[in-house]
Amino acid sequence: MNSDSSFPRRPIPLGVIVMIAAAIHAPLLIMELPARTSYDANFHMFFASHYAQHWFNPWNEKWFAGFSQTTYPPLVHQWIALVSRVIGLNEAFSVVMLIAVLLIPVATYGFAKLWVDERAASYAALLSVFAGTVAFLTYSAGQLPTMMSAPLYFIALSYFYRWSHSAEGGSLWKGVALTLTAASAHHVTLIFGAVLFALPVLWLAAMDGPQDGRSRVAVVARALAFAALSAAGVGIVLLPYWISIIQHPITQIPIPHASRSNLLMSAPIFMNYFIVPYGLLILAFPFIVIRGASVPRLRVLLLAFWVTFLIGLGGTTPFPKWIFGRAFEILTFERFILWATLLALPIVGLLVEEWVDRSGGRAMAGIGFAAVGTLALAMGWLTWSPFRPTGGLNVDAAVEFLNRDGHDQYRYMTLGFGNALPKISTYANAGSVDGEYNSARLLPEMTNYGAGQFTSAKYFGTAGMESLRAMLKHANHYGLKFIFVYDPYYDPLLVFAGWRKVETYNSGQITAWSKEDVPPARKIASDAMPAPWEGLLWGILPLGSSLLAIVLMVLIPDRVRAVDNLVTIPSTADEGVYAREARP
Amino acid sequence: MLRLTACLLLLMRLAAFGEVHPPAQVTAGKGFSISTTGSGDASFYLISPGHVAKREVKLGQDIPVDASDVKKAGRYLAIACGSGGCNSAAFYVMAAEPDKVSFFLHPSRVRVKSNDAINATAFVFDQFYNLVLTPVTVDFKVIPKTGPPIDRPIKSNLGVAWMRVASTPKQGPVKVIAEVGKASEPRVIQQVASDACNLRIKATRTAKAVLIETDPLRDCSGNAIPDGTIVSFTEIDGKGKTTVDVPIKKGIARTQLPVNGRAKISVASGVVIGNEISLGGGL
Amino acid sequence: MKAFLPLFIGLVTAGLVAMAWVESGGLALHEMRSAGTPQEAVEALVTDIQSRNWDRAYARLANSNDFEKQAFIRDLAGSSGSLRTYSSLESFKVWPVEAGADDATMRVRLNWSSAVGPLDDVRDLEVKKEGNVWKVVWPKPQFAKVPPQVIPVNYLRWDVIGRGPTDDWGVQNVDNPNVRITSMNAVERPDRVVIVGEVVNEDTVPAYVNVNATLLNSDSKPMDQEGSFDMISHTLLPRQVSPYRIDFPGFHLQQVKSVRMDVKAMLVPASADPVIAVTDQKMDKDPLGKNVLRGALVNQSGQTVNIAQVLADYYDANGRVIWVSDGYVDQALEPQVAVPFAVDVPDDVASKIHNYHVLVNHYSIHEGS
Amino acid sequence: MISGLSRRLLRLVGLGLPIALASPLLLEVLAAGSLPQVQLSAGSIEPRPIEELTGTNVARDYAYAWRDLAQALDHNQADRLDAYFTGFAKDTFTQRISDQKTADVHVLYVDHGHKVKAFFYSPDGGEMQLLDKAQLEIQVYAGGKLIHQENAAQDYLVLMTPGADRWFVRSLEPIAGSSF
Repeated sequence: MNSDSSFPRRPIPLGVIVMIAAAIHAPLLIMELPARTSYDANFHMFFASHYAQHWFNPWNEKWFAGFSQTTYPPLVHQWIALVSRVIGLNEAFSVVMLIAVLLIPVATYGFAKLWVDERAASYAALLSVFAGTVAFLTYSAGQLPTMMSAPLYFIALSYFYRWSHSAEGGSLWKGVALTLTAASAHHVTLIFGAVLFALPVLWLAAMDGPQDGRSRVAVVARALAFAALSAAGVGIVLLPYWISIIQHPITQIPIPHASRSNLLMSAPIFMNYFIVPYGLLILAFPFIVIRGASVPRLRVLLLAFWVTFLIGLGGTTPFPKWIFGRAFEILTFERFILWATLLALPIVGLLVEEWVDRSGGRAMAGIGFAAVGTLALAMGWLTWSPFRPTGGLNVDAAVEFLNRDGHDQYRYMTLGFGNALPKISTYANAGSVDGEYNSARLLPEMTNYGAGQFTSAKYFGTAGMESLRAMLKHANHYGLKFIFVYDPYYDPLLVFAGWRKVETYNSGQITAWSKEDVPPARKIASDAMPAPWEGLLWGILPLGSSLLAIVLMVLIPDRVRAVDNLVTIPSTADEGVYAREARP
Repeated sequence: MLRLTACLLLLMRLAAFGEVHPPAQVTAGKGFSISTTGSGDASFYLISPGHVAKREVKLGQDIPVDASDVKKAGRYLAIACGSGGCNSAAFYVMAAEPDKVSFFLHPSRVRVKSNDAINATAFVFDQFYNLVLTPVTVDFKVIPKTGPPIDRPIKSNLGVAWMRVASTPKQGPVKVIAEVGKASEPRVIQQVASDACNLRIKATRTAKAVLIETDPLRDCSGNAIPDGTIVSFTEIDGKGKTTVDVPIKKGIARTQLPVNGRAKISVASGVVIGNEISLGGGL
Repeated sequence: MKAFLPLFIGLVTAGLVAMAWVESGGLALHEMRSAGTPQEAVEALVTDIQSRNWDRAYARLANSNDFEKQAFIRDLAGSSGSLRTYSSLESFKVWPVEAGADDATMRVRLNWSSAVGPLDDVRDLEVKKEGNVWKVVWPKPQFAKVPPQVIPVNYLRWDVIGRGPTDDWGVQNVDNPNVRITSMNAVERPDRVVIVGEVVNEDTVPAYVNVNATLLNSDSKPMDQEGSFDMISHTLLPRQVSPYRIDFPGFHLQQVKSVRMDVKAMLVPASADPVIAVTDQKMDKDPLGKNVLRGALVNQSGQTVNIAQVLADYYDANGRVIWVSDGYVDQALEPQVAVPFAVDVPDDVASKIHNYHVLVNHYSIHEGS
Repeated sequence: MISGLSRRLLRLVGLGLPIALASPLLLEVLAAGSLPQVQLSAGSIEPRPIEELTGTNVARDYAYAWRDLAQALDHNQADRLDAYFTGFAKDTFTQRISDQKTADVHVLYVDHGHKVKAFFYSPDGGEMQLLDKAQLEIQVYAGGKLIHQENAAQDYLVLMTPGADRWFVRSLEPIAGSSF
């Protein structure tokens, strides 16, 4: 047991870590960087803008000639919608994203403390601030729901452990409320987390229980009760989602996604989905495996990391295809890198602790360099990446066009706008036949071709262009009169199909096209429209679960354990307890 | 006795509860007064198709109605609400004198010598854009570029008057005017040439090809076929068929066609077929 | 356990990665790059063309000394804003035609994804053995050169000033052009009903034209509505005739009681140029034995036409339109240069064709519409 | 500890909140009224006959126009006029709704049907005039209080013009019966 309590051999206070996270990420988010550099920020703001105007009506006419937002858990969008009432949409997105980013070290800290001692946990939490995957998902992918859901779920798991292990009633309610909140933010995290994160924690609680004089059966029974409560809660809170997914299971032809490909077959994709999100953590992989295998307590965590890591490699191994089957073609795998990182960090924290103890300042300098380098690489990739998004495109002229002279009586489409499409959709009154959310697409012109958005049709080759042709053929049916083009590649097709260039914006970068004989858009009948009661549930329960979680976290303080419970075995030990109940 | 007293009280109450008496018919844009009965304060509402006014009035006095309150023709409701309840009366506002005319002339381009091809429709309005429902005479004047003008006075029916007239044989602009009182709306339509008449081509050999051109293209009334009209040339020779759609420029359509040996060349414009020429003895 | 688990994780991970690499074609790619057979040589060349690795593709040619690399690139990647410049090679299939010890002929079908839809290109390539490696003899690219000359142009163009959205009712406007469907014929195909016919602009101004058709069932209720899309010339000059074709996939004629035709015509700005002659038209067979209508396009104006579409309608002995087919030309139409084209004709239609009419649609970058 | 009163209060809030939240939706559902009956005859129309499909569309769109007008005048929402009114008619009724708001008045039309006779259809198909004998129950409310009610057989002179996909009411003028 290490008796030296002088800096740096003490745990770094969590408050300091959160402050560091804020110091790094708050300026970048205040600059609204994700809105310009990320793929999905505009998408989430678009969803939020709908809730801001129609809180209890999840039927959104602005994409796909009408789709239901019950196909995507609403929590982060609803919070953005609420906050946007005060500070505007872009700013609200940044605020909610900042909260998610700040929750990451908090969650890492709590989760790591289940496995390792407090000091190693604090190192893990600090390193999470610099994790390439965090920067990648925040600034490049813009996956706010994943970013919000993962820390909430990891915090919930801390309470899951406490309840299962020690039967703390408060932990049960807080854990369940946080689980519901996490599911309301991103259901996929919860579904995979139940296996990848919760099972290892259950194993840990079941192992720790008898050593602390608790019955293993009771531990498992309590865990099952937690799971049952959570499952029932998630079933109710996200009921409209389950209804929509049962009514319209995803049967469309799979759409290619780079994260599903074999990363080794393309250098830019390998960079984007491996080097950048893992950064210099890659160098630690052998040590993670060796160290994780050497400590029995960490072996399950290591296995969970390994499985998650393998899944995160997408098509680089056949493993994800084996376990997901057809679902492999629907999932995207970058979020698994975040989860793998969070699962690895407790072991990394332990390694850091040992290196610092062994080499002092040199180790700290090296680790600091690696952490900053990882973050810098992820930020630099925003500029160097060949997959740079177009979210920062100025679309004001297109929005202005659609909102004048009755143009909003018709539907529109963009070509070559990439992820600037949701930005137009957010501010234009007119509806589009396109949209960025593949799972909500029901129009046969989209689902029958195995291509993604019309706006990016050319990147899907013949499938994309055939899908686009199918939609243009049915322009009159959908009232699709206006097309905005940011890529002249599409000009010939429009000319031959009967569209005419009517206006030019942004020094000729954007052109507006019109087809003369298109009648005004009419409502397209859909059986996917949620019932009014579903809209009510959707407007109340997900947000309600997050408010409940906040209230419970405030009203029921965590029980503080004395530090003297900490039991640390030297790292050379093969067996025995390593950091049992290392909790504050 | 008690019953009689009650009846008297009721009558007194009804007398105090004011009635409104507007004139049966009013002309748009002309102020007037509405007489009332009863006594006390009341709220007066004037509800019209395009306007609603509310003001506080004294019952028993005349209520002046401004000209600006009766601009729109149609049925008006005058309602007075006092302490005893509300009373109402309806009256009509009729359109004022004809002052404006909306004039539709179709088509904007018409082929020469076509019967009943020009359609003119005029809607007669007063100065407040109320349709004038009383019959009035609309004077349609047709003034071609050449030839005598035509004058057609037509009586309107419920605010609309219409007529048809044939186009003349000469192409060029035709002015049509609709007049109602002081209001006069001119419109211009174009008379354009009809199908080509006597479509003929001639061929001249050049070093590498044959230059084909039409005679100046005219319709059967002698009007020049407008530039831009497509003329289709077809040439059949030993290597197959060659076609080219050429627009008329400066009254003539011309093109160069490669010819391999003997060839047959024909011409068409729309549904009109022209002459055929053979080169090298034909096929 | 301490040593076993890391070893297990490491080996299984490596094994899984190797499996996926083989599955993704990594091994096949490696073998193909060695070009040990004619098949592999052509596949390797086309793979390099697909990934636009021109240096490596050029290096694989047996006759690279015969022409410059730029000519090779231009032959495949296109130039002058042609349709080929809007295309990427999506897939290909290679099969042998003739095989010898030191030379062979391979046929390759190239499937291009282009801005106007998929394009197929079938080529026969000669392959020669040089040492242990097979190399492709690429046909020497030929580019016609136009002699310097002056082409007089009497530029003819229509502009339109229409009624603005804020103008009041009753203000005179210009009427839409007078356009008429001159023929219509419903044709049964194995997988669809097809409506073919012709439409003419009878006016003195250019017209934007679109033809829509609605199939009505025995109760006169609409079953489906479709439009002519790119199977028509949308801009018709005065007296110009265009074929049109409207496809109804999944329907059969026996389900159809009648067809409601609807031609929309609008007044649009237009230009009378360029004039494109269609020369040497004749019915023929392609190398695969399919019926085609062949010919060449000659751009008679002085400016390049970047993309041309050939629309052909075919008449039977009674002068009735029995079929309409189209094809995009992947070369740009340089002034005065003949560019060949071929459009498919179904076998059962080919036997009934008595006459045909060809129209050329075009796209020029500088016009854009 | 929660007292009995507090518990009741909580229940009330628990019940009331969803109802309050649901009320806009319920109102919207109730507001989506049915279409008025419109019978169109065009036997004596001139100078151009009316095609069957055109007649059906005119009758349908005129019915929609009356539905929208009734809702607009009842709820004082001028934007409900956007779909089927244009020109003079739209301007006129928009002004009236603005005045109704100022005077705190709203008017409820209970529509009992329209017998419509089309009597003029311009040769180019650009204008159609109709005479409508409407059966209406008109209720005028001021400050939420009924101040006038009548069952009226009202005649209207209607001018309709075609748009991209529908016929618009361009003029809707109540006229005295003697005008027929």
